[in-house]
Amino acid sequence: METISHTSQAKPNYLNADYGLKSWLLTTDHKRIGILYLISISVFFVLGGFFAMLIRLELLTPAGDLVLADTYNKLFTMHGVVMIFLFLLPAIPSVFGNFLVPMMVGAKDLAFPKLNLASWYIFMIGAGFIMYSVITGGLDTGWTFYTPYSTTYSNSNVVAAALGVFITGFSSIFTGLNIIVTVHRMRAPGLTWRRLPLFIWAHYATSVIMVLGTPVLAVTIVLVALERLFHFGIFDARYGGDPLLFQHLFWFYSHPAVYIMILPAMGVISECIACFSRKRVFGYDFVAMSSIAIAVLGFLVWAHHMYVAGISTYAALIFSLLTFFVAIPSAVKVFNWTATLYKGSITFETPMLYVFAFIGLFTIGGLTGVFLAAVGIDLHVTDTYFVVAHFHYVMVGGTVTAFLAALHFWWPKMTGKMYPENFSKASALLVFIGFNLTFFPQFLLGYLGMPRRYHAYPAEFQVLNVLSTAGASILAVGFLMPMIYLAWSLQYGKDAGDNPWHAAGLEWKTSSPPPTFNFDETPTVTWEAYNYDEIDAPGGPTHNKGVEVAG
Amino acid sequence: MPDNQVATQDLKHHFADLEHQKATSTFGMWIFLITEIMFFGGAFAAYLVYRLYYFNAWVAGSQTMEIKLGAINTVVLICSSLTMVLSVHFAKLGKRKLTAICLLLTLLLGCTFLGVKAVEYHGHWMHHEVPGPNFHFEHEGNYDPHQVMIFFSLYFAMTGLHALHMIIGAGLLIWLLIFNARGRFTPEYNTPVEMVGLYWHFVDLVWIYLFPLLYLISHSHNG
Amino acid sequence: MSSHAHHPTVKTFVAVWIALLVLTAVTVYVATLDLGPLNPIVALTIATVKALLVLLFFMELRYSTALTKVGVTAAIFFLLILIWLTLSDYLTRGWSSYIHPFH
Amino acid sequence: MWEHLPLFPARASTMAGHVDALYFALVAIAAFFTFLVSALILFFAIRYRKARNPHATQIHGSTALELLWTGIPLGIVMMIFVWSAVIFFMQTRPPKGAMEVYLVGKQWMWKFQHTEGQREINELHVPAGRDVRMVMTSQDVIHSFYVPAFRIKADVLPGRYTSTWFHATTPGHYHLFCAEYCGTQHSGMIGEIVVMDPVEYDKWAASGVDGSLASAGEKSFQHYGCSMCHRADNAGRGPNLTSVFGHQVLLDDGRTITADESYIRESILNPGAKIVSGFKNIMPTFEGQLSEDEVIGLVAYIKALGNGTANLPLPVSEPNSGAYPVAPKPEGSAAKSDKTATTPEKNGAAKPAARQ
Ligand code: HEA
Ligand code: HEA
Ligand code: HEC
Ligand code: CUA
Ligand SMILES: [Cu+2]
Repeated sequence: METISHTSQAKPNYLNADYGLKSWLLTTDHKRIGILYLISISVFFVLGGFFAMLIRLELLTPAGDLVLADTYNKLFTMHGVVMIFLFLLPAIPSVFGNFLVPMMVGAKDLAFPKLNLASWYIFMIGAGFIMYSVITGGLDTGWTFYTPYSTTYSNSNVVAAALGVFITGFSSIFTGLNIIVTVHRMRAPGLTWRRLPLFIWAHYATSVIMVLGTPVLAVTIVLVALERLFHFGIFDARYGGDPLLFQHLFWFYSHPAVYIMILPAMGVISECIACFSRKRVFGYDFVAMSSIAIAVLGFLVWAHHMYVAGISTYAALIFSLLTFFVAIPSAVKVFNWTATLYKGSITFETPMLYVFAFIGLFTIGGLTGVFLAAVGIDLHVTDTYFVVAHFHYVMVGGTVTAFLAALHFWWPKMTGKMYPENFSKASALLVFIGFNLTFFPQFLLGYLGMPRRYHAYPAEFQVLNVLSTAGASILAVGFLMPMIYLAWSLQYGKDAGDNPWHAAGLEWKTSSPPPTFNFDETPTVTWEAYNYDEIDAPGGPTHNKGVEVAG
Repeated sequence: MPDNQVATQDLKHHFADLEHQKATSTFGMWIFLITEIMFFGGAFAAYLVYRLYYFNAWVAGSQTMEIKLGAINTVVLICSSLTMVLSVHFAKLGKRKLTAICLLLTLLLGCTFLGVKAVEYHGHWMHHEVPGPNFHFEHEGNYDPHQVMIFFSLYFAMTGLHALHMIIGAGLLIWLLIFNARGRFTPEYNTPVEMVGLYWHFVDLVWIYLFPLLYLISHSHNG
Repeated sequence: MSSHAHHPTVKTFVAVWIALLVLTAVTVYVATLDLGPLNPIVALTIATVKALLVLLFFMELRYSTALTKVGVTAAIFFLLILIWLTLSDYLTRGWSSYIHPFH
Repeated sequence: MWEHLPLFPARASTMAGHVDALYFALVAIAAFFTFLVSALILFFAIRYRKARNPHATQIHGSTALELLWTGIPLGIVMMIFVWSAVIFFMQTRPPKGAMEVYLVGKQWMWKFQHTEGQREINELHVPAGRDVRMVMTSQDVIHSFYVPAFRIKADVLPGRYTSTWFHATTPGHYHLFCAEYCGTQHSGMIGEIVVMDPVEYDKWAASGVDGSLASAGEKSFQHYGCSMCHRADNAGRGPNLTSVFGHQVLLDDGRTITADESYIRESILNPGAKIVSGFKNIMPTFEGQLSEDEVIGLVAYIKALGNGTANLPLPVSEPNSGAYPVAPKPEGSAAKSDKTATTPEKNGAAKPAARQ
């Protein structure tokens, strides 16, 4: 490693290595591809958020007078499709996974750089199909595409959207493939499995799900399209087909997919919490293994989405039992993170605030998942706002919060600039307050019995809905702010230096922004992950030379 | 590891040496094949569910399959697997001409398979056995024609996806032939041939299951 | 065979090829016999033997790293999960959760 | 004020109490863990903030702790599982002798048929204090029958019957929602459950109907020519339907299944789907000829045949002679065929037949 220059901009890095649109669109540098993903998914997040705000506005009044029923149905469908397939699934793995995995394992790039670029193009083509369906009249099946509504009764552009989801699926598969192979084959000398950052473990587990689960969604979508185009009858009761078979195949992917969304987020949390409490993550082995356990057990529980759908009572019980098991590794993680704080030396930079928010909100979201796992309760609350609240707590309170933590934590790494700490703290607070105000009332609504996907509702539910909409407005401001100040910081932000957090991890041992091939020389690892004791020790060890050492 | 290998145009910058690169590619290809297993697996699961539920219809549908054509195609595919594995073998030995011949044979056998499949499809078409509003099925047996249509739906979906894989495979073979003609493969660098080989064998493997499931296992039942 | 550096020879390939052809002939022949519930079992067993031959020799899984073998096993494992748990619904639906009012 | 901000749903069925009890337990557990984790985080954050604790103490972990916090949650969730499974069995297994209401869902309305013959749309009258079993099917997409006050929900599927049941406790008006997204007017597919005093209900059920559901079914049975093949003297080309419902049926592929509503329905609409052992697949399909309502009538009739409260129209045998000894409950044999299988004794007794 070279010595640190304080004007990192002067150093050649992946950003200034080459100029012009072409140099970005044809890049095979995993970091640039990460940035391409970041830009794309941000656009889709704003779009999905726009749909969300229209949903919330519509639900301000019980009568359903802002938009037509059909329009409303398209709004929540497109909100769900865009948020899940175009934002949350790729959010952390494709942006931060792409950017960080090679650096964290000490490699020059992912194993298959061209495939990586292809993944982005595939993603954009798939997104193009989904956008085409949005523009040509929208999609109104719900993000779950349930048959026979989607195959026979919907008048919207199902085939284009389904094709879009099919195509983005391959982007996901290739990203997962690339990460698995990279972790196995491209690790720097000395970087044993038990020295890997937990971020890598989480991404590895995620990739396993991507590779094993996504193809099943793909073939299911092919069958839906065939059914819609040629009346194949496989899912159509009129021809003796079983609509529930679709649900089985869909959830075989889509339940594990929720772990595609949360596992990388958990990886982010492990990195941040270690850094800002200057400690090794408590129970490293257990946290690492719980990621794998979640990935494996996650494949055994899918029919908990179908308790009332007409499956057999016995199957419902089996799936309920298995679902309770999958909650345990998440509990292990939460407790280990909490224990990491014990006897730490804690500071409260913005990423850490998001970490605290994550743990609290994920705990609530996860525990309400346990409510849903209990068949006796789920019978009452399934397909109500209770479920909507549950999954926003884990997906927004969990993953989006972790995404923001990651964005702030690695922003200096990616851009060489610091974000403004005051603004970011204010926005973190807004997100936290706005989020809870938006989604907590929905638990109450759900238990009261307000069904989801309702364009109009009985008047007694109004007050809670108004609260929720009010919260969503605060939340929108909270999400808007980072977009503004982060963009601002690109020009006017303070220079970050190479390692503003004095963080452990190979990605911080190169300059910020990193050079094109990450490391001038392939590092040889001789230390454990999260060696904060060595970093913070006076004088620091040799491998850490050059990093300003605090205390 | 210091880079003591002669760097060739084939070595990508982020690998230590050619061996590392090849091992990585092979592993990547296997992961891809794993996704393929799950892809066809979804359709197999659907097949299994309905076979258990609609056994009579499955027997009826399956008995209209031309076992002879199916068997011919199985043999064709097995032969193509042999020629494929030989082309990999010769590519590794650097025997360009033999590689080319074997690749060409594989391609021809692949096309034969698709041709036979087309004949079968045509037959089903003529007999109104293609799912959809024009589906019509009348044979001996206690079955529900709707359910026979589901059999045919799965038949077409599964063999169709398989044929699609064959077409892609044929494209890859042509690409290999061109590269081989340009002399791009050497005893040191022949990864693409090997990768396409893996893919081709996998497609063969799918057929090894499709053939008994669709043509054979219900054949002798006269419910 | 010995270590993984040892690759199969043309002779092995041809032997495997012949085995595959023979197995195909056998499975086609067996299909014409009425063995009742044994028919699918025999056919699928033969198919699995054929698949293993292709996997192990043509695809050289036999000479691959342990990692690759683990990967393929995992895929088959999850495929079986998909099938098995799906069937856990379909096969128990008939055990009607519904009471028999006339017993 | 609480009308505008209700925080808890009405409790109007015997199930509600069970579900709520588990719910409260779960809320308590969730609150406990949420507060525990939050309190610990807050405490550590303050106690070990950098200003107060400038140097972190490295701790690798503790297997004892790991086991503890794996084991305790595991124990808790297993208890929840057992508890919820017990409730689930209650929810999914209707008690014997429940009265039955048939439901057909379609985009976007609910159609109900009482066995007494009453028909309703988007409004369902039921008696308090009795078990009511819903037998449900859909004419198009999937819907879901949801009554929050009863804490029950079940999807309504095309092509088969699903069922759920409840025992309403408190007379009143309750929401009925469609809980499975079903297209444009999904949110308009709502209705009302009117829980009535049992005596009132019987009055209501008996007023202005011209015959029970089963008797309507009997008419269809003759009208569509079913009686030509299905005869009580076993001389028809089809099986004798007298003691089919609720019994085991041997199929020609060797399987045995219990004849429930879905099976009867399938036998009528897709006769080829399951063939009764010893018969040929000659029964024509009646799909497209029968409306869902007529199918329900036929099902109710065949059900009534099954428990002896109705007879096959049979010219050679005198009516009500007990010629069908297989019927396990001879209770109905005295009544005319318009008394259905499903009317439980107490209901039957209370029924003021004369008021028609
Ligand atoms: C990031 C996404 C994400 C995550 C991580 C989860 C996590 C979990 N989910 Fe969730 N879920 C969704 C996204 C997610 N879910 C979505 C999108 C839907 C709806 C889809 C749709 O219909 O549109 C859904 C729906 C859904 C249902 C179906 C509801 C219905 O439709 O009726 C169920 C039922 O079992 C469920 C359960 C769970 C469980 C048990 C977990 C567990 O993994 C949670 C584990 C975590 C914890 C338990 C918290 C931490 C633990 C402690 C602090 C210790 C104490 C713990 C105990 C005592 C147990 N989820
Ligand atoms: C990643 C997943 C994700 C995310 C992030 C969100 C975010 C939000 N969701 Fe989402 N939601 C889903 C996934 C997600 N949702 C899914 C899968 C469904 C089910 C769909 C279905 O039933 O098929 C659903 C359904 C759903 C419903 C239920 C609809 C119904 O059933 O009828 C509601 C209702 O309140 C809702 C609200 C919101 C809100 C207020 C946000 C907010 O957090 C969004 C806030 C973000 C922004 C607003 C964008 C950024 C802000 C700016 C750029 C500022 C400027 C913009 C404006 C002022 C407009 N969502
Ligand atoms: C052409 C003669 C014929 C007519 C008309 C006919 N059926 Fe059938 N039905 C049969 C035969 C034969 C079977 C047994 C084979 C089978 O299961 O399909 C049968 C079976 C059934 C069964 C399943 C019986 C069992 O024992 O499991 C039911 C229920 C049934 N029919 C109802 C009806 C109804 C209702 C109608 C009129 C709408 C009707 N059938 C009209 C011939 C007929
Ligand atoms: Cu019917 Cu929703
Ligand atoms: Cu789930």
